[in-house]
Amino acid sequence: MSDILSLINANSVKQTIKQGKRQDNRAFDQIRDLEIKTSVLSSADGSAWVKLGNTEVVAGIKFAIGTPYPDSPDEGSMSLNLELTGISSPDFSTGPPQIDALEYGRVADRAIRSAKCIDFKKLAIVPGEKVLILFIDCVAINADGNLIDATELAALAAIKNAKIPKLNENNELISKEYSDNKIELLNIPISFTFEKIEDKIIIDPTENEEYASDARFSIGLVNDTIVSCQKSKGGVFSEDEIFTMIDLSVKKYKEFSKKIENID
Amino acid sequence: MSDILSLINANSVKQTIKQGKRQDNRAFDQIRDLEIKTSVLSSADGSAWVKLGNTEVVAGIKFAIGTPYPDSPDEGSMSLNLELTGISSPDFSTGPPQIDALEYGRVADRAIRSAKCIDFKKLAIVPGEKVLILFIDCVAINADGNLIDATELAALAAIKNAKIPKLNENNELISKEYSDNKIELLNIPISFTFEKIEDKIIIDPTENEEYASDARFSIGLVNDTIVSCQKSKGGVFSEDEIFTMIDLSVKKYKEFSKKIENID
Amino acid sequence: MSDILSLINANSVKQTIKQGKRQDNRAFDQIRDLEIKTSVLSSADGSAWVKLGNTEVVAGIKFAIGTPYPDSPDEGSMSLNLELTGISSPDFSTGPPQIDALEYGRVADRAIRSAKCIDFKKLAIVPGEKVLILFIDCVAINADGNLIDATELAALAAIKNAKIPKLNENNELISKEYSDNKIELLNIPISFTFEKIEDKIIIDPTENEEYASDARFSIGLVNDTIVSCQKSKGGVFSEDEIFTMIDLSVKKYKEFSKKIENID
Amino acid sequence: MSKRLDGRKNDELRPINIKLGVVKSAAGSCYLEWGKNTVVATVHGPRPIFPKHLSDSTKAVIDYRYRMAPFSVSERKSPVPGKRDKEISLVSGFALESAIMTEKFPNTVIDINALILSSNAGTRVAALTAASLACVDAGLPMRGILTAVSVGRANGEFLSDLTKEEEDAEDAVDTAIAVLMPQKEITLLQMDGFVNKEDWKKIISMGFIGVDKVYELQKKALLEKYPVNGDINE
Amino acid sequence: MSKRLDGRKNDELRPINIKLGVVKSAAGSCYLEWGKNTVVATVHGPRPIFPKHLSDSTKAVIDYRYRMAPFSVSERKSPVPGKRDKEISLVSGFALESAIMTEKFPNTVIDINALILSSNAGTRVAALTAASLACVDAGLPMRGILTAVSVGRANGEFLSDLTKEEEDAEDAVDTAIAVLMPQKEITLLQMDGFVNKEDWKKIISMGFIGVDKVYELQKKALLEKYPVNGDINE
Amino acid sequence: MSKRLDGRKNDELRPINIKLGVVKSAAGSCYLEWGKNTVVATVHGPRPIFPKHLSDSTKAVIDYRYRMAPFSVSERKSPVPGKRDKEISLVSGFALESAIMTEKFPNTVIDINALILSSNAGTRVAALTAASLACVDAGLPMRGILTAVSVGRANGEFLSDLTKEEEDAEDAVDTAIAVLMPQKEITLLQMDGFVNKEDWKKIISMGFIGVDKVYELQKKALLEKYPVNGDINE
Repeated sequence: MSDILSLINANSVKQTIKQGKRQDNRAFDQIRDLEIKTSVLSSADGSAWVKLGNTEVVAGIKFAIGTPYPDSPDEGSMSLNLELTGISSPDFSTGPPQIDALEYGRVADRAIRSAKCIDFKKLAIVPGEKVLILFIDCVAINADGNLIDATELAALAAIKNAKIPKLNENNELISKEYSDNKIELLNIPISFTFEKIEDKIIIDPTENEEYASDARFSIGLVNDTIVSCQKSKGGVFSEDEIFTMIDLSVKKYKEFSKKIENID
Repeated sequence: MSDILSLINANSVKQTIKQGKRQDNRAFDQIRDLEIKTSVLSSADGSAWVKLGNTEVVAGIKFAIGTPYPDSPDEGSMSLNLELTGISSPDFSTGPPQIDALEYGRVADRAIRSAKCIDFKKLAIVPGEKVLILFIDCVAINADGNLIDATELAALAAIKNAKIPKLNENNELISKEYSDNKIELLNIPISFTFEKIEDKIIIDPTENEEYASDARFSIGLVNDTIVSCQKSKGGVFSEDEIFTMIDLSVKKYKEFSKKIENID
Repeated sequence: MSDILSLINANSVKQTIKQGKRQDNRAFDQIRDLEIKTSVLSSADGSAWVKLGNTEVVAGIKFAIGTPYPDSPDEGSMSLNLELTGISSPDFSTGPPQIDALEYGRVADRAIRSAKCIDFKKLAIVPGEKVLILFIDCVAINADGNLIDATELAALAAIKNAKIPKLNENNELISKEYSDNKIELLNIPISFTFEKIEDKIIIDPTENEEYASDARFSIGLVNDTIVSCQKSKGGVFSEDEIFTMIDLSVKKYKEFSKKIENID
Repeated sequence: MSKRLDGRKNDELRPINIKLGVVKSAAGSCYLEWGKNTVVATVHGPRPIFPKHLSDSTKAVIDYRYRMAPFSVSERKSPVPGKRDKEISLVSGFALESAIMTEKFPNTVIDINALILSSNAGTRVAALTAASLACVDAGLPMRGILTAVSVGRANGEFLSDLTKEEEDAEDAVDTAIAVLMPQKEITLLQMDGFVNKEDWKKIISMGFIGVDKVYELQKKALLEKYPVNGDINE
Repeated sequence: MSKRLDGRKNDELRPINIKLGVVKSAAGSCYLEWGKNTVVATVHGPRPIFPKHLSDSTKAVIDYRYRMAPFSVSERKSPVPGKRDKEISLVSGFALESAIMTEKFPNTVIDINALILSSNAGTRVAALTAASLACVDAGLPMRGILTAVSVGRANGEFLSDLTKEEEDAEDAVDTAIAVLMPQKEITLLQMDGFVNKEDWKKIISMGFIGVDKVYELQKKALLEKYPVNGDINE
Repeated sequence: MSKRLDGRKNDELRPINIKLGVVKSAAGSCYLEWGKNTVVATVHGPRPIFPKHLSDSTKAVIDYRYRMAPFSVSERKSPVPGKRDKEISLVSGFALESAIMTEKFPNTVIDINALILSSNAGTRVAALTAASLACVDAGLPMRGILTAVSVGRANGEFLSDLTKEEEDAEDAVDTAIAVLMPQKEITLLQMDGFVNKEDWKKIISMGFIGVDKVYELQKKALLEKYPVNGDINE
């Protein structure tokens, strides 16, 4: 978006927020409609297409064979990567440093790691030598705000959907053949992202709301347990504001964790 | 070349073409003088210096030891690379994305692969473990148009000229010592490139003609067998035009394949 | 520094030099005060903080396990790297090609190699298979001129200060445990850098003097033995000027080599 | 009787499923399933170019990016575009340039992206077919619609719309063709193989027949979204 | 009695040593030792931005770079910044932006660099604490001082200023907090762990107590260099 | 009697073969064989610089690129320039700057490229010798001609124009010198070795003698192409 256009949009968002409203008529604490589809892609070992309002993120799983880290020889590993390409916004085809994608991806990644939702020991093949690496690649199809939460949901849904490939006698992957094992999600970390605009706090921002916002806060939860958080942008929060956002997130948790639980 | 200058040149080319002529007085279907010298470089395992009019491309061969691809364990491999550096044109010292070099190199590479002119099985050392990799590096010395055909000719001539290095008892290359084996060219793929300017089609364009052109077509032939083609640029061709270019190329084939055949 | 500012500063330096003076009142052949501190950092295997006037360079040593080069299977190796980051000058946060850092680092690196001051055979672990690699990383903290000499001194001081890590039974490094062996410096190469401003030659330039200078010359010495030199920048030197600089450097050598010798 | 593994006739295309306007924030977009290929294409712009010296004062620059998602292939692909991706982006971008009236938007860039989410041979033609529709969906003034198909030979048979297995045949001829419709002008043509001229002529003819079929599906998809316009050829 | 390996009480910080103005040519600078962490921070600018289209006509752009020297960690680190470095630089830069009156310098960039020379957990908060003082040393107009500390849990205890060993505990909760002082506004907050809300509230409270302590040391360092100004809060 | 493997006297250069104007489209060019070294140098420009803020309002920027073709060395070299290539390009570019009246072309860049096609020690001096002639061929106003040679020591002997084998001697001293002629001003001087001052003085003296020889060959090549100009020194 051009500088002028985004400035005009931001001002418009601020006016609306001041009047206690949002441009799409949501309540400040209201999350957009969420739709999760899985098994959407035939090439991936697991996949999910998440729509959060107009924001769309596709996640695909690929397993690969690798060597374990020296400090955890009997554990497989994971790599979560978010790509923001020109497909979702012209802003991303120009800017070379994909710093936003990097931050969003790392926040989603940290929530999954801290929640200890994957038993990486089950991804070992030959301890100390050969393990499975779980690649979770997420691609934004439409970047209309709150890519952190959409990425987190897409990643989890794709993991839940994934089938673990069969190995041949040399412990190599057999293409397109799957074992009966799936990745059991031991916990379901849900991410909730807030933005502060004109001293009001809203949940699940649109892209225009993000342009208008001074500060962002993302919290990762497992039920009422906090597993990760990230404050971003040049504005500030009070301690009270932080815990108000956490309380609201705890209330919303079940609604979203169930959507992941219900995935086959 | 500056934008203005290339625009002026392009217009001048178009005026000439409209009058049924070319700036260098060639017929539309006339290829520039071709000169091929081999064994021009002492460091390379094989080399060729091709002059096609003012366009000059040097190709050098280097063998290296590598591991075979998993799907062809008993075959060596090749890598053809074209470099367009500031040596041949100031345009290439500025532009970072060497997209032209990449396209030209890939078109030349594909013709050689599709023509199956190299028996890669003969480059195996220890099947499944060790093979010879044939590096064909091409460098444009003067970029006066039609780098695809010049690159293809230089690459083939350098392959024909190459000597296969001796190996020591550990199957490592011995520097500067060569076996009696050469690479036999089973087929000789020749590339012919055309440009469409003001609805006329010319063969073997100069750089100025390339600036003036709307569409490009390159065809790779082995006698009257088609092994590769590439249409490029924003203009269009009719089906008839395509096959007229192919017919002309077939007629010209022998003249050029002989020049490669005659290389020691 | 902005173009205009550096031009003004350069002119001011030139006026002063023409009058036979320097802005900091040093004689043309006078080196700034040198301060060397070692063991300044707890994470490095050896460290030194060098202040040469306002110029400050920190050098840190890290050992790593690697494989030897094929042509010296029974020798370890070293890698000297200078980083000029935004920490020392805003000029370095913008310009992407770190060409100055590369040149300065290579000049310092070459002096150490040519002086044969390290017995790389002592860094072998299993000849032909496993050796120690000596990483000498230098970071400019304040870039007020003459980074070559400051880097050379910091690198030497850090090497002298370094402790060689202990290895476990698998010949892996044990973190934070050191053997009794240190790296013996067989020779002490000292670098002296000169700049030519308005046909006068000065030693140990400040940043402003560097901006004003036409030509640079660096000489690496071990006593009165020349081990390396580098002429840089667009100006010229006569043969006499070169040897006058060498003679002056030879006279200054002991003063600086002693500072390295005295390090524990 | 068909000798093809998936039971198709030699000149039969795999099922194609097109949906326009799927990406709400883009100027134009298209979702396309073509056999086991899945592609999303979007169009953003025209917008001014930075830095300015990259702009063209006579027309819009087309910035087409064909990319494969890491999970779209058998073995995970690095997200960094390779040589093949760049070459396909280049020649496909030229094909789109021939279809768009770029002269109407001097000094701008039009960003066209096609992302392969799942692949099984023919991704470049699927991507172009989708991208062309995304351009129409974006309201860009067009000289025509770009329609693409792959044709070739495998196991001695001339085939439309080859699968990955057919592309890997010993005698495979692989041709990607994109045609500006309804003018029937060739604007992309890439081929690898080993085939005599007469046989390749047959293959190209199959290409034009395949293009006609795809064009019908494109028009149908457009009419679904833009019913009032009637036949877009008129 | 303390259960910490280094004998500290749970809410005790490691020794902090601050020195301002150490880098002569920088507009502002700060050398800071915090336990076994050593950091140098410098401020250069404001200066005009090139290329111009990256500038902001309403405020200065903060270009904060957190970097770790190759020798600052146990195993030599490549000098190329990794994902972690970039993320920390981003969110820490935002925190600094909240403290600096950037609106006073439109169309410029302020370069703030923090280089970790030696590390043992808590480098991002040490870097921010130093960078904030370097900004004051550079005479930048400030809304307040940025003060940062790490707090968390290890081996069942709530702790201030965790060491590397404590961060590696099975039950570790690792929280980095930066507060704009004296306003007590939270401007950086990053956390990884597994902790219920009540416990994390306790941890955050320890954070504010830790911040108070660091703030006193920051003020002391400032008053040493700028004694005439009296209490900088006034 | 010569102790050199190739039978040369100690102060004897390998055969040098120079041809000007070989690259038709360049402003100036030079092909040079020097023993087993083969180099092509071209000059393009002066031309305006983009982006503008890289230009110098007082003189032309010299953009010199020394590169080694992948096949020019014993083991295939990656086409990506390494540290050595960059350092040589930098100091050689400075040497060329001293020879060219850059002040006549403010705000422009002059692109000078030297490509090593085959190598056997002494490539940087061969490249500079060729590049300097390409500049004259391009009609650039020159303060003089740049002439370069390598000199040094191997196996106890002082030698001109060392081969790869000589450079690898245990006691090797390797000196590259470029001199602005006929002024005899030193404009490039790089050395690695271990040699006392008196011996190095002898080596430098050999350098000036070698430079004289190369200079004669340069003049001869220029007079061949530009016969009417008479002695270029006048």
